[in-house]
Amino acid sequence: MSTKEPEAMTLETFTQGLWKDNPVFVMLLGLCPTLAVTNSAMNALAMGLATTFVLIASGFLVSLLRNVIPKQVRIASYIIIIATFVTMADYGIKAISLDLYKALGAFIQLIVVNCIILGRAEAYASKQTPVKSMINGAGMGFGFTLALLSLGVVREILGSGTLFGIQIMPDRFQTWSVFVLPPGGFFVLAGWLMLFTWLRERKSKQEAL
Amino acid sequence: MSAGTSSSKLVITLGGIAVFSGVLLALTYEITKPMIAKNESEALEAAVFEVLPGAVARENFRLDDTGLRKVEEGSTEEPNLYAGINEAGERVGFALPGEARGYADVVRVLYGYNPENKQVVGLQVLSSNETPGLGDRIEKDPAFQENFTALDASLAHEIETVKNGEKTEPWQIDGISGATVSSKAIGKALRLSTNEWVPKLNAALEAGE
Amino acid sequence: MSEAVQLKTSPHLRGMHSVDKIMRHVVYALLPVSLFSVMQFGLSALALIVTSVLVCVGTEHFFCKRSGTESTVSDWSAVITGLLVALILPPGFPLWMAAVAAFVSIAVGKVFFGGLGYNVFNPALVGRAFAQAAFTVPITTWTPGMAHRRFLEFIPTTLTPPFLKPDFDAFQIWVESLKIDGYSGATPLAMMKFDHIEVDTLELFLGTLASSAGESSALLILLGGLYLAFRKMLNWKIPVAVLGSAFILSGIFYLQNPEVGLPIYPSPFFTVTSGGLMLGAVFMATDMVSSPVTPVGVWIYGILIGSLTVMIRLFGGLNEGVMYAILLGNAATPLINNLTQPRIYGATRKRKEKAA
Amino acid sequence: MDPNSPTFIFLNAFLINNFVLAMFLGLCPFLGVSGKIKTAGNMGLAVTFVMLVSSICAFGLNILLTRYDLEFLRLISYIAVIASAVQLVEMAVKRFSPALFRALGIFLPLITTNCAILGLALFQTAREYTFVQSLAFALGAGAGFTLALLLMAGLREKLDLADVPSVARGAALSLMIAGLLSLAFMGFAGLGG
Amino acid sequence: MSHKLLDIQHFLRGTFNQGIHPPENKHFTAGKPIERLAFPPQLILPLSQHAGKPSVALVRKGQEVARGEPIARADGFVSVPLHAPASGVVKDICLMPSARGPMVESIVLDVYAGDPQEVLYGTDVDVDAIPASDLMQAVQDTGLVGLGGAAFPTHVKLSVPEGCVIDTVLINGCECEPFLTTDHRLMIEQAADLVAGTRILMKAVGAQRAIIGTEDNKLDAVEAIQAVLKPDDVVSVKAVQTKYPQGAEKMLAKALVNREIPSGNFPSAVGLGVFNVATATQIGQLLPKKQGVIERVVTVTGPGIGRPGNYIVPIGTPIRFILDALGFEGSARHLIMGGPMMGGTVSSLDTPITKGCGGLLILNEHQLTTEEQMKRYPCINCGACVDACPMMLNPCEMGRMAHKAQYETMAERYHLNDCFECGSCSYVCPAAIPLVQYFRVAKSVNRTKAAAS
Ligand SMILES: Cc1cc2nc3c(=O)[nH]c(=O)nc-3n(C[C@H](O)[C@H](O)[C@H](O)COP(=O)(O)O)c2cc1C
Ligand SMILES: Cc1cc2nc3c(=O)[nH]c(=O)nc-3n(C[C@H](O)[C@H](O)[C@H](O)COP(=O)(O)O)c2cc1C
Ligand SMILES: Cc1cc2nc3c(=O)[nH]c(=O)nc-3n(C[C@H](O)[C@H](O)[C@H](O)COP(=O)(O)O)c2cc1C
Ligand SMILES: Cc1cc2nc3c(=O)[nH]c(=O)nc-3n(C[C@H](O)[C@H](O)[C@H](O)CO)c2cc1C
Ligand code: SF4
Ligand code: SF4
Ligand code: SF4
Ligand code: SF4
Ligand code: FES
Repeated sequence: MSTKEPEAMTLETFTQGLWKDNPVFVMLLGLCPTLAVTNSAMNALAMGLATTFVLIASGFLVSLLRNVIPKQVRIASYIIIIATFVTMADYGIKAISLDLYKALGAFIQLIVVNCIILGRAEAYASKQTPVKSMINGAGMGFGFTLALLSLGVVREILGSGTLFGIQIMPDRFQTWSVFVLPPGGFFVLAGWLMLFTWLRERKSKQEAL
Repeated sequence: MSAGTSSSKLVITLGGIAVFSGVLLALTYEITKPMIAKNESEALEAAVFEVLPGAVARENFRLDDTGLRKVEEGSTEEPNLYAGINEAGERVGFALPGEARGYADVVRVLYGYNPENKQVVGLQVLSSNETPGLGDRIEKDPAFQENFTALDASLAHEIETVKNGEKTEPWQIDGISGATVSSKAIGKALRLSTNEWVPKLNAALEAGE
Repeated sequence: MSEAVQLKTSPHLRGMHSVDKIMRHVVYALLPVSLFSVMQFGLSALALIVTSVLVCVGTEHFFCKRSGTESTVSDWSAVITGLLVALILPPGFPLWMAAVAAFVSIAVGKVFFGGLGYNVFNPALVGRAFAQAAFTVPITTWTPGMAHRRFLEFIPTTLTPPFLKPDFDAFQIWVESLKIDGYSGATPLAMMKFDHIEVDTLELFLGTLASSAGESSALLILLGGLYLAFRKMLNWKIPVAVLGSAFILSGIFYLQNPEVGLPIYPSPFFTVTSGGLMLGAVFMATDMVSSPVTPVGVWIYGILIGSLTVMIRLFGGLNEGVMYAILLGNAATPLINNLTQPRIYGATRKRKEKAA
Repeated sequence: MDPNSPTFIFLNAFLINNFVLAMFLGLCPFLGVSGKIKTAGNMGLAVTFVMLVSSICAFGLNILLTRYDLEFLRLISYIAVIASAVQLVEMAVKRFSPALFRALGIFLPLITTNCAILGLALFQTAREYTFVQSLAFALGAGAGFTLALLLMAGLREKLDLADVPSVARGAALSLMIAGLLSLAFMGFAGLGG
Repeated sequence: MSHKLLDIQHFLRGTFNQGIHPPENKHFTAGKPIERLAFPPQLILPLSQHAGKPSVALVRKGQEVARGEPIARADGFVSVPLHAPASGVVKDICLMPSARGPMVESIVLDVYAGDPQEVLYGTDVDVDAIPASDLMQAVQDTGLVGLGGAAFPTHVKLSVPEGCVIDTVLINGCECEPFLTTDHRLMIEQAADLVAGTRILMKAVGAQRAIIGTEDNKLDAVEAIQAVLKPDDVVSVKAVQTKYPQGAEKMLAKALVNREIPSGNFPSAVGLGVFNVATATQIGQLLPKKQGVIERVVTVTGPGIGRPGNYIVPIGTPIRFILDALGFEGSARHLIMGGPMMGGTVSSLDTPITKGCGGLLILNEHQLTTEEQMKRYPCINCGACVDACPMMLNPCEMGRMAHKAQYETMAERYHLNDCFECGSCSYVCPAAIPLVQYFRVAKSVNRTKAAAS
């Protein structure tokens, strides 16, 4: 998917990142934030949206400047652009809610080194039109958010008995704190990956029949 | 730099992007600065009000070897303690910070100290990373918080944490069973902080500010 | 005379041991410890052991059937895992949580890596470590041993319905109704760590105090270990290294104790007889699948576990560190193996000659 | 132990709140370069090295940024300066110690901008560490990363020879080992408290 | 460090590191004096009974041969001649089944029934008069190969490689394989020939001393040999600890003179020449008469045979003949040629006894079934094999690699090629993993690959 020439805009432009090339589940990129901030669904959502913002904005700008930026300083320019938007997101979240900012910690700023973003800039935005880059970036971003949420929701419900901070399990429910602790992050992601592998295997087995 | 693209073009492009992002960031910074400041001050205020029952306003102070000074809003001096003012305009006490090693990481607290009766009158955990369900009860457990409504800080005896159910003296903290380490950390944070600050504060107050 | 041609290659003799025989004998060696825990904690301990063993064996059987292979439960190793999981849990641990621990130990600790022989961590400890991180409060709630009604009723927490929290109020009332003098709900290790009270080592050795179900009697554990060592079914170097290093290291700290006042550091005898160290050293550090094979590596592994245990106990946030020490030892095992490949016959001389 | 002493900061980043296993920093190289013990060792060295360099850079840079009230440029300047500093050091190493360069060489470009490196710089700034504290932090983080990487590589080499079920193969296996390692590292909690 | 200590400890007890103690089972035949079996009606003489190039037949179909007459000549240096084990007529020269399966070129000899079968061939010579430089040729003419099992032409071992000086000859009388007692009986009954042969070997390689090494379960052999030694003799006899595979030359060198033969080298690299007891005895017997090897002592033993014992049989005797004579009801399935640890099963009962074969072991049905019922498990990492391997290899890790067909890594990182297939690791493995088989496959795959590239 990386070296495509400009192509027609299809639904695929958007959905690619949602499922087929999901950055977390399929491409295994950006694992650090995926595991670090998903001990609650809210953190996962905020992180996902912040990343989506950076993806869209940097995709747009990189695409816009794609014919201006010389090849030699390409990566350096992308990094400056990305870092700019990340810093904006950082300040934005701080301005919206200090609690959220504290929970996400340095991981908002670490979006800058998230390889999904530089990867998109390099592989997609630098070759496609601004609108398509934004749409594709949004797809990737939502795919990332989706992955974060699927971890965050499981971890929060099992680990704290709540969802988005609202208690949803009965009072006497025994919470499984391991899921909000660091090992739980690894376990839940491994669990999801195994589930997908299992589904894929089952499907190919059925097709083979 | 290679031939092909002249190096002046490289520098100009890169410089242009840098300038652009600098401007964008400066703008973001200026816009969010007041919002962030407001958030921070609200958070601080909420904490101060929480640890000093009855307080509705706050005054900033700096206590060092030269004595106790009031720090006005907007001054360049960093305040290191805060006074709470009640509706009647009287000072109900000071909010001081403390920290000690907990189970997982450093536990940071803010506590209210009333110089009149030499008591700790409230405590809030500012940051901790204790185990959910076990150590994090230091933040939420009402029975544990009860310890800090009138904890003797006259320094006739050092503040200490005792086993759950074994509190007999006013300077003792009744620990949480199963979270001995975390409850001891709170005791230690208070002990260290009061030992350091209370004599200085009392001296400054007696000298009359 | 039949002329069936069947070429077999040497060797045509086999030693006496087979995997299932070794495993069966380990089960025998664990039986006295298990019986003692039932005697000490009554019905609850029995239910704990039965639950854990059944879930372990059932899980292994289930996954074998799922993957369409022959069931491997007849090799007895799942029974050992089940017994050990039960023996390192608090006796009043809710049965449903014990079932979770047992399931995790086999499913995550063993089947996930490919089953018998391939697990890199000790399965029983994987189960217990998971339970420790998941159910932090119930797993640190201890019950006094030798309660007089232990064979008539369950400890109230034992029968907690699945997915619910145990009822600690009922538990508290039950404990008080036992009217045991000076019982504080703390294990000897916690008393040592937080209050610097050292209980009598002889009691620990014989096993009459609060603890995990099967950790109490160092004596019975040692006897079981000696039996296995003399049948050559257990590598005696590992327990010797673990206990020896823990003894020496804690002995060094013991000598640093102040002359007056409460001791800061426990005596080496207390160290080796208290908590799970004896059970861990004899039955769990010795799980061959997750321990090194090289002659020197085995000593390094044992010493690593012994010293980590002492460091965690004396300077860590936990009063018991055996489980984590063994898991860390397991994690280091491939590296230890790698660094301690024995010098093969005829090797160095060759190198020396080349250098010369 | 005093939580602000360099020794404790080192211990904390090394074992208690291990950079990879508890803080989730540097997972990409952790999962990507942990297949073989030997490579893992070299990678660990390289990361420790780059961490030291970036810690020093970030410390100096932060003083400048604070003095001129340019905190909003922190991220950009950290990235730029760390990347260039590593490049310079790389050239210096190549010139003065070809052997060291061979060991670290191929890893250096890979790690200049990963989150363990940048995270280190950001955390040390956020926690307002002094210079010595920063160095201890960088050393501890590097040692912790190396230890985790070595353990992981050993386990993965061992599991190469195992009959791992097909659903568990690949990334899930690595993640599960990482999870169990993380579980085991919980034993270090409270160390030195 | 710890290995240094181990070394010292084991040297004092006279043995090597590690190894195993399988049940000896020598009681079947240890007390039985060597007997001669009747001649069979037909002998089958493969042209390749030794390591190296096959011999070249000197006789034609239908030709009459006398007992002891050369019937095939050596084809080059690493090859030996073959002598007629009995008087008779060459029935055919054709492909015949061999013990390991494939058909090999063999001389089939119909033995004259009723012939006195005296050895008329050969001339008495004064061995002491033969110069050392001619001894090698004299030995080659006897057709002698290592009787310790490897069947490597003995004279080749007498040519000391450039740059090596051999100071000591070791005579290997360990016979560490369970069941076998050939060497044991030879040492007791033919001690004089053994010592004479030893002296010839010393002279041939220029050694100043010789040690006859045996295990401490054969002290009667030590006494018998001591009886024929002079006081202050340069030949001595020493009993080392009974342990398998004490008889492997590397282990013996360690146990007797504490020298380690470097990986990939011959004993000559550390100044040693190692020969089997039977080999030395044959030299002592054949050289003074300038005769060739025509018969050997074979231990026929095991729970499946009626009259176990140590028998002199002509080379080429079909196994079926021996078994019928001694009372056997079973199949090739029950039969092992050699000892239980290193010997192999045979493809057919019609294969002959060759020069290198010192034992026939006949198991019974019960033993076979218990053996076969031993269940295979995955390796449980118990380390028993690591503790058993006399070469200090890591069979556990190699077994796991073989399971994944990582043969090259086994050779590169785990010294696969130092494994001499003694079987100690397989013996102790509780998971019944066929480790030695794995290693054989691995070595042959690596060899094929190396040859291809
Ligand atoms: C996974 C785990 C997490 C823990 N977390 C905490 C914690 O956050 N705070 C704490 O004080 N103790 C914690 N502990 C328990 C302590 O290590 C120690 O056992 C306990 O404080 C002893 O207290 P007690 O004597 O009141 O039972 C934890 C234990 C485990 C196993
Ligand atoms: C706890 C324990 C400690 C032992 N310590 C030693 C020892 O220090 N040295 C020793 O040789 N055997 C010791 N043994 C005996 C061994 O189990 C075994 O019998 C012996 O190592 C066999 O040695 P071998 O294989 O060389 O014949 C010990 C056994 C046990 C159970
Ligand atoms: C595992 C193993 C065991 C051996 N055992 C014996 C033995 O017991 N007696 C023996 O003479 N040779 C034994 N050998 C062969 C010796 O290593 C060596 O080749 C032989 O003693 C040389 O004498 P030869 O050439 O006269 O046969 C063994 C070899 C191996 C690999
Ligand atoms: C001496 C010995 C100790 C064992 N210890 C354990 C143990 O601590 N935990 C466990 O799950 N299995 C143990 N087993 C059983 C078996 O080795 C284990 O289930 C394997 O790790 C499964 O692959 C032990 C077996 C033996 C022979
Ligand atoms: S290139 Fe760097 S950031 Fe991207 S996946 Fe590899 S290690 Fe992670
Ligand atoms: S194994 Fe070798 S040394 Fe041992 S008896 Fe057999 S041939 Fe002789
Ligand atoms: S067969 Fe090879 S690996 Fe096995 S014990 Fe003998 S020498 Fe060692
Ligand atoms: S003896 Fe068998 S089971 Fe034990 S380590 Fe060796 S190969 Fe594995
Ligand atoms: S996201 Fe952390 S190293 Fe890649």
